[in-house]
Amino acid sequence: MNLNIITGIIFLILAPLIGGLIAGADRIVTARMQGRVGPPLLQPFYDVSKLFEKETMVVTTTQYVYVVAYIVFIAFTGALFFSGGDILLVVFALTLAHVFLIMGAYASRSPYSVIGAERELIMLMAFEPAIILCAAGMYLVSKSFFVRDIISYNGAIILLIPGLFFAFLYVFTMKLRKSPFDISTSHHAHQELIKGLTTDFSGSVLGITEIAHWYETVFLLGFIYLFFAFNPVIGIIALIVIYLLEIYIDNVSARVRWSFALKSAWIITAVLGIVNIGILFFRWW
Amino acid sequence: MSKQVVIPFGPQHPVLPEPLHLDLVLEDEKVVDAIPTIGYVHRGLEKLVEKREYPQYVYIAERICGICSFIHGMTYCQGIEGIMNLEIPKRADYLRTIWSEYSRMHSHLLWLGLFADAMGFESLFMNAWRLREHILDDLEATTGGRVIQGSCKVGGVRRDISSEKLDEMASGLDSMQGELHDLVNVFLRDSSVRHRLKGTGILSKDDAYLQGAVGPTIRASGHSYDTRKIGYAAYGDLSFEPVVASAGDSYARCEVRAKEMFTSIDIVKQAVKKIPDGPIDMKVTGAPDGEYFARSEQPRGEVIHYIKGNGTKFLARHRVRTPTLANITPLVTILKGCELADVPIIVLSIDPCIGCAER
Amino acid sequence: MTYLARSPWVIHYDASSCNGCDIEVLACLTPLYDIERFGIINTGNPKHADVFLVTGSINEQNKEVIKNIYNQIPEPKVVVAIGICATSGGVFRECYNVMGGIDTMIPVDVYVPGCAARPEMIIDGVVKALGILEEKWAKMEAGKK
Amino acid sequence: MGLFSMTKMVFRSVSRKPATLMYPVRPAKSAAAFRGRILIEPLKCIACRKCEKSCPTQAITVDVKVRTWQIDRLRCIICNCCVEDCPTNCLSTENIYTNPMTVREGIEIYTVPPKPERKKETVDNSKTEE
Amino acid sequence: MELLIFLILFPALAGLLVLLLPKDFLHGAVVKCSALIVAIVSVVLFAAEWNKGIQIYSLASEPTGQLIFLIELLIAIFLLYIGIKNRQYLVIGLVIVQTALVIWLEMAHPVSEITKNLFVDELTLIMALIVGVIGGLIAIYATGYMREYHLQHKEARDRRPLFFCLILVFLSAMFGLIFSNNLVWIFFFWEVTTLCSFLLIGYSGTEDAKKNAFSALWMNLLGGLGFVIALIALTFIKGSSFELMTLITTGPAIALIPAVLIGFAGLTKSAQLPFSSWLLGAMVAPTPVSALLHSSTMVKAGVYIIVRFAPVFEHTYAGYAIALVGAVTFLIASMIAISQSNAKRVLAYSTVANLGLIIACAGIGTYEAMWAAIFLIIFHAIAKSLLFLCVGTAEHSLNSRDIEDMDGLVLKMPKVAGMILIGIAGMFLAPFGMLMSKYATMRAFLDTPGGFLLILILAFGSAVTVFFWSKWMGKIISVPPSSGETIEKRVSISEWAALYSLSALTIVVCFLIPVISSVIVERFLKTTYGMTTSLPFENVVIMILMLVLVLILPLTFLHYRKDKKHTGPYMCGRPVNDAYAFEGSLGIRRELVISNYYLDSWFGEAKLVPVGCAAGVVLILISFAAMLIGGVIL
Amino acid sequence: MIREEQKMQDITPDSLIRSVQAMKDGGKRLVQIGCARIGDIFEINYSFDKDYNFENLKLTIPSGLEVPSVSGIYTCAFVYENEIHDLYGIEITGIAIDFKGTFIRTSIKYPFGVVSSKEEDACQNKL
Ligand code: SF4
Ligand code: SF4
Ligand code: SF4
Ligand code: SF4
Ligand code: SF4
Ligand code: SF4
Ligand code: SF4
Ligand code: SF4
Repeated sequence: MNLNIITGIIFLILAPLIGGLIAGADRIVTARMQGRVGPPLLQPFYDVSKLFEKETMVVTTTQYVYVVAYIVFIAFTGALFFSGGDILLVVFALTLAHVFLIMGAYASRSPYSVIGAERELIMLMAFEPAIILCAAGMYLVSKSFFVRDIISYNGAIILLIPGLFFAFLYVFTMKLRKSPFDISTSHHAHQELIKGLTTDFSGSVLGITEIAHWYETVFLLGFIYLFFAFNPVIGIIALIVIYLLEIYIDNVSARVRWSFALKSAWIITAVLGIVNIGILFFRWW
Repeated sequence: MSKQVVIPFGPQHPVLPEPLHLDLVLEDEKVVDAIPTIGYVHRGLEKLVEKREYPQYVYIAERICGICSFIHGMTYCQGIEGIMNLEIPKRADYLRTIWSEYSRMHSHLLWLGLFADAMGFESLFMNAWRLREHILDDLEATTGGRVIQGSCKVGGVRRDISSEKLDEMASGLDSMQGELHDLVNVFLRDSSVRHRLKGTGILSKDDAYLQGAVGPTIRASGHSYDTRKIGYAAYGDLSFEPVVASAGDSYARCEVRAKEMFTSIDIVKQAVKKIPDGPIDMKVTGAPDGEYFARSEQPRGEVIHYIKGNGTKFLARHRVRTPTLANITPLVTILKGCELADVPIIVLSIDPCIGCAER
Repeated sequence: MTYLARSPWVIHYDASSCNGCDIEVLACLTPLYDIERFGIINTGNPKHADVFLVTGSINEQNKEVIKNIYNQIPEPKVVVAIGICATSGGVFRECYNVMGGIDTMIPVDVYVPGCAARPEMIIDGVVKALGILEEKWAKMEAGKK
Repeated sequence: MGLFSMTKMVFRSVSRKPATLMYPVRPAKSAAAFRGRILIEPLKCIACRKCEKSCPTQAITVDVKVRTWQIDRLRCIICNCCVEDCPTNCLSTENIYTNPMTVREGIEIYTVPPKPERKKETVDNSKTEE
Repeated sequence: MELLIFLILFPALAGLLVLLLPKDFLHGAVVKCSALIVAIVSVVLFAAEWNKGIQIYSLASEPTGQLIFLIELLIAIFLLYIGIKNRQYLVIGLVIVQTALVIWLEMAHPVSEITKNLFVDELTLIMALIVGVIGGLIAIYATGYMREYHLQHKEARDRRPLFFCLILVFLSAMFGLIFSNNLVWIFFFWEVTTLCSFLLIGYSGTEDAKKNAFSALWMNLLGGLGFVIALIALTFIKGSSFELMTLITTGPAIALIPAVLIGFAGLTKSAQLPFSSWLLGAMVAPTPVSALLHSSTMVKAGVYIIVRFAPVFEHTYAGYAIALVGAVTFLIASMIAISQSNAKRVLAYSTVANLGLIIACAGIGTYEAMWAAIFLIIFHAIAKSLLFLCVGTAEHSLNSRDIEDMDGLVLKMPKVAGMILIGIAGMFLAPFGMLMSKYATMRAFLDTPGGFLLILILAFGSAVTVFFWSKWMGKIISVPPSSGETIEKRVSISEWAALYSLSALTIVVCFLIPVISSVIVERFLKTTYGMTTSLPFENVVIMILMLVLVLILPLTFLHYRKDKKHTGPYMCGRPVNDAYAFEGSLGIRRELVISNYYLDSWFGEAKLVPVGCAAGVVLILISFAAMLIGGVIL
Repeated sequence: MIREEQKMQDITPDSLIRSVQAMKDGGKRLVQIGCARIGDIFEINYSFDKDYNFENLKLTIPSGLEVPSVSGIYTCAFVYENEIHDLYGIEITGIAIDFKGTFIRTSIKYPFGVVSSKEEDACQNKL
């Protein structure tokens, strides 16, 4: 076994902290873009701490189990990723985690949760091809599915699979639940689904979902970092720029309909995927 | 096995600022049927005319609603004045006009904000409401109330605006115009906004007329119907053209409202120029006897105050037909066949105000 | 130590208000007042909320709704009645369909006067409610032990 | 047509200071004309009950016998009618508002001067005051 | 060899016994016993042969060959009779052409010199296990199921002896198909499966059943025609052989033409586009039939034969075209599955899709692809049979096979619901088997030059798969308002036995992936390709870790059960009663109805089937063209 | 302020449908339907408008009389008719979308149909 368990464990400990700070910074920057002052940097931590102090109301206890499974597998996903594991397995684990979250919403059998769950599934459907193709692209470049090999590939992956990178960036917004793709649930803006997926979560269940989201954000940023792994400085700068870009896009666009989200994500992924993967294939053979 | 979904939408719903409920029947996300129910805000205030003397009732009439509060108060007063055949001072008419237009601007900005919120465009909402605070500041400075102005009374108005303040207001509006343009630009040009609005909730020209739509809702379907053209208050003296669009979709309704704000600015500026000096109110004695339908143009459209007096201080009947009530039928029509995600947009696109619809 | 006061999430319901107070509640969210500075988010969902802001008075049709929303807010929670309609029924007190202030239906913790209540008054009211929220939490914790 | 038409406003917001007023760190903005609450100078009141009658919400109760003037802050809609109708101008509107309260106690009672012995004096008094 | 012959003959004989037994006498017991025996013998066979590599057995073909020819003629006459009686001209035509060709083949080129008629290798063993164990379990299940079936379906004539007989004969035919080395024999068994499936689909005798039975028949006959032509081609091609194992090793230059033609037969049998409609139509049959057709027999015969020829397809354009047929079928069938609410149809489309994936692997034909294909076959057979049987059981209790009616099945039928969840998870979730196989598929595609389009299709197809499975899971676990009594009591013991075994298999086999891989599959690859592959070791560890996690997590339920406050769902503040009915407009009390999304306007059958069929036809024609160019001209 | 010219015309229940149809044929828009209770009789006003010309049909009926719905002519009449039914208790027959008394739910049934609230409670100072 060549897994670097240490980095995995470091991820497990640090990711919520970093994720929370990113969320806090995100909220401040968003507020500034709207001409407001915004909350303190540590606000996300206050929020989550509060949620754990509150009474937890459930429609059915099974909700709890699903949400716990969600965070366990999100953390697992990230840990596997950061310990250099197999990127396809990482993607599979991510899907598994999301399926658990979706089950949590389904379990309540409440109209808005269930519609949120359906939409989350649609979003998952829009998201999956892009990330799978990215993994495939990285494999074609580095000849390995293992993150540790991809990261030590000494060439600019981004230059070889820019198309896939863009496709991933497109669906990244969906995962961050930001406008224009905050379709299944959203952090801020009001939507026709109340809070969609998380409508019937409360107290600690919601708190867990939130922490899981931080894990996920850090993991996804890690994934993006892979594209820039040839140079850590450029990598970090790229991450910051990309995140700011996401906030900016969040603030300059209206929410789209699910149909548009799915269609556009698929078309972009398919077109860029064909071109980019095609080029890679013919470079090698 | 039907693949239909039947869900409650409202009364408590974050995108509906006011309680209205719809039973939505969906197929996937397509709305097959939407049946509304109102009554969550019904207070029964029309019946208070039996307990309040007609001059006092102005304050109730104002609180039919806090958004176009002023216009409700004014229309009520016009109704009483109509029955009693009062010719109120010209300056009062002008002041009423100015405040009406301020109400309209404040209301439209508020609506634009909520509309943006319904599209999930949070920062646009924030910006619209930030601009709206300018209007509110002026309203507060001149009437003493941000949303409930309380500056109208039977026979005139209760407060005057000094000429310096009037000029200041006009120039304030001028300087606001730039930012307003930027804001409106987003609503009318941004591709993500257009993607949501174009073709959503189309109300045909005939439907709009026969189903009794009013205000921006009918104007967006190609009818140039604007009650201000009757010429109440000082509108007869001022020149303006109703804003009309023809597409009949949510985008057209948004466009009409957005452009109307500039008309309002223009009207205010004309009024500030033309306003005559003189008294702002007159003494009213006696009690109304007779009936009258007072009509005026609210931000949401034509409002009708039907007033029937019986010669006592207490009116026999006061009834308000608010624009929202008239727009409910078109709303139900255009909701059918839309997407769930469009429900808030379409509902908001007629700018429903349940407060006054139910009184 | 509780974080409740640092992250009070609100839900707003328009009982039968005239909109005057509603729009002032909404105005609190906007740049000029920006209550997100205090960690306040308007969740629009009772299950996520800590503070229940009600404007307008109780009437025949919304009484059940208010109760339902109140019951779906997890403990500890506070109710803030905003505007004189919500505190006493206001101008519409005598209307046939108005049953009075919010406290005729659910316990109210803070009364904010005004018609319409100004955003500043609403902020004051919510801040006042936070103290009560903390007290309630302390009591809840004590109850657990 | 425009992708991201909002850009201009967003960058303007970022480059400027936030519009936030920072209440309560800094005091609230409010116009001089703002109707915050009704103020009485009890000494001037003659308990004529004019305000009570003009009040659309019955917020004011004047007890002529016990000589009290009472207002319910949780009823008053600050419409200004009482101020306008008071013959002695003892009422006014301040631009400070009533604070929120945790118990429903909006009633404030003021004692007003006793009724003068002779009617005439009162009239004289008020005249001199004017 | 005795075991092989036993497996081929015993089920058929047991079937005949059932048919001949007096009415209602011991049918169930006989079927159960013989199914059990078949299962046990196939395990014994496995135990005896697993480490022996390829074993080819000589068996004089003469008497058997003539018997086979005779039966073939009888079948043809029977089909002709049925066809004429029901005016199925297409069927009549196909039968006539096919029989003529067979007779011509038999007369002009007697192939009696072949002696190496039976064989066993690792792939055969795996198939035998699938047919024997899963098929046996399905047969056992069927005994309980059919009793209930006839109670509920009064319109169907009770011909249970015939039914069981056919099922058992079916198993025989499958064994024959996989054990035969003689292509003529394979063709014979091939036709027997066609016949059995035709009769089983038409079992209930309703108009609908008949119609679908005939459409299954003509499509499979069309495939059979391809098979015959392949046989005829063999007689013309120099250096070719009627022995399967010999033919395969001759390489594409010689074997490509028969491979593509037999591959075409395989495509029809495994219901690839444009031939997928027969399998969908087959849903009218009682559920055990569906389970049998979908998991261990019929369609598996189709993919089996293509997988057999995979080495021939490696690096050929024809193979690539066949792989694309599979891939396109995978994508389109998965998409259509989204729009289906009938549980059996969802399963059917998912079968079509997964077979497509297997065929895509086989068409690619590299050793990595083969690894993936074999595991796909294994896991698909287990999970799919489990799902079909669960749906059958649920259907009898709910009187509906609609997914929407499975709302809250966890409370109504907790055990069955749990098994469905295991089955579904087995179909698409990491760390269960199907997904691990997909992992291998992915790698295989990436490592071959032809994989370019396949990888894209796979990426999209997987995403779509997640959607329709998850929403089904969601439906099952969403808790209905009134948690009534469970209604599981009526389920018979034989049904439970099959269900429990299959659920256990689904999980256990996941743990066994490394073992199966090293013990069987890698040996097979080694002998076929001289190269082998497996999952990276650490991935296996991770996978098992995840599996353990998934199995442990539900236990946290016990911990969370206490002191949580329960409330109703969020209903926009509207008062709701216990049954989730709310105060609606017009004074009506409305039931809350929640249903899944079907996105009909995107993924509806009406929209996608024509597209898929067109693509299928084009690709098949391309494969023929490539075959001709590659095999005849070059 | 100008006082609008408003045409008022009295009609009877029999001529209601005919007159309303005539309005529609004349291309007029239904502005509102409202009701007032004067003593024991109800006045129902049907208002129309075309090009800012306001016209009103006034139907006077004693209590207890049923009124036919005009929602067959103008769909949007259903809003007003339901409202009149809920507030006054006047039976209106054949409303296109009949809420059956649930359009506006009130704590007192038919608040405008019963005696005025002034007569009913003397105290205005209640909480
Ligand atoms: S239309 Fe709306 S804003 Fe205007 S008075 Fe009515 S409720 Fe208020
Ligand atoms: S009598 Fe008084 S308390 Fe009763 S409903 Fe009427 S106004 Fe309200
Ligand atoms: S208190 Fe005044 S402003 Fe607020 S809702 Fe009541 S009437 Fe409207
Ligand atoms: S409140 Fe008292 S003084 Fe005023 S009108 Fe009523 S009874 Fe008369
Ligand atoms: S301001 Fe108005 S409501 Fe308040 S006490 Fe005076 S008259 Fe009454
Ligand atoms: S406050 Fe003024 S109006 Fe009221 S009782 Fe005193 S003197 Fe009279
Ligand atoms: S004050 Fe109270 S007790 Fe006295 S009459 Fe009024 S309601 Fe009745
Ligand atoms: S308000 Fe005072 S005077 Fe009027 S009824 Fe009540 S107690 Fe009597």
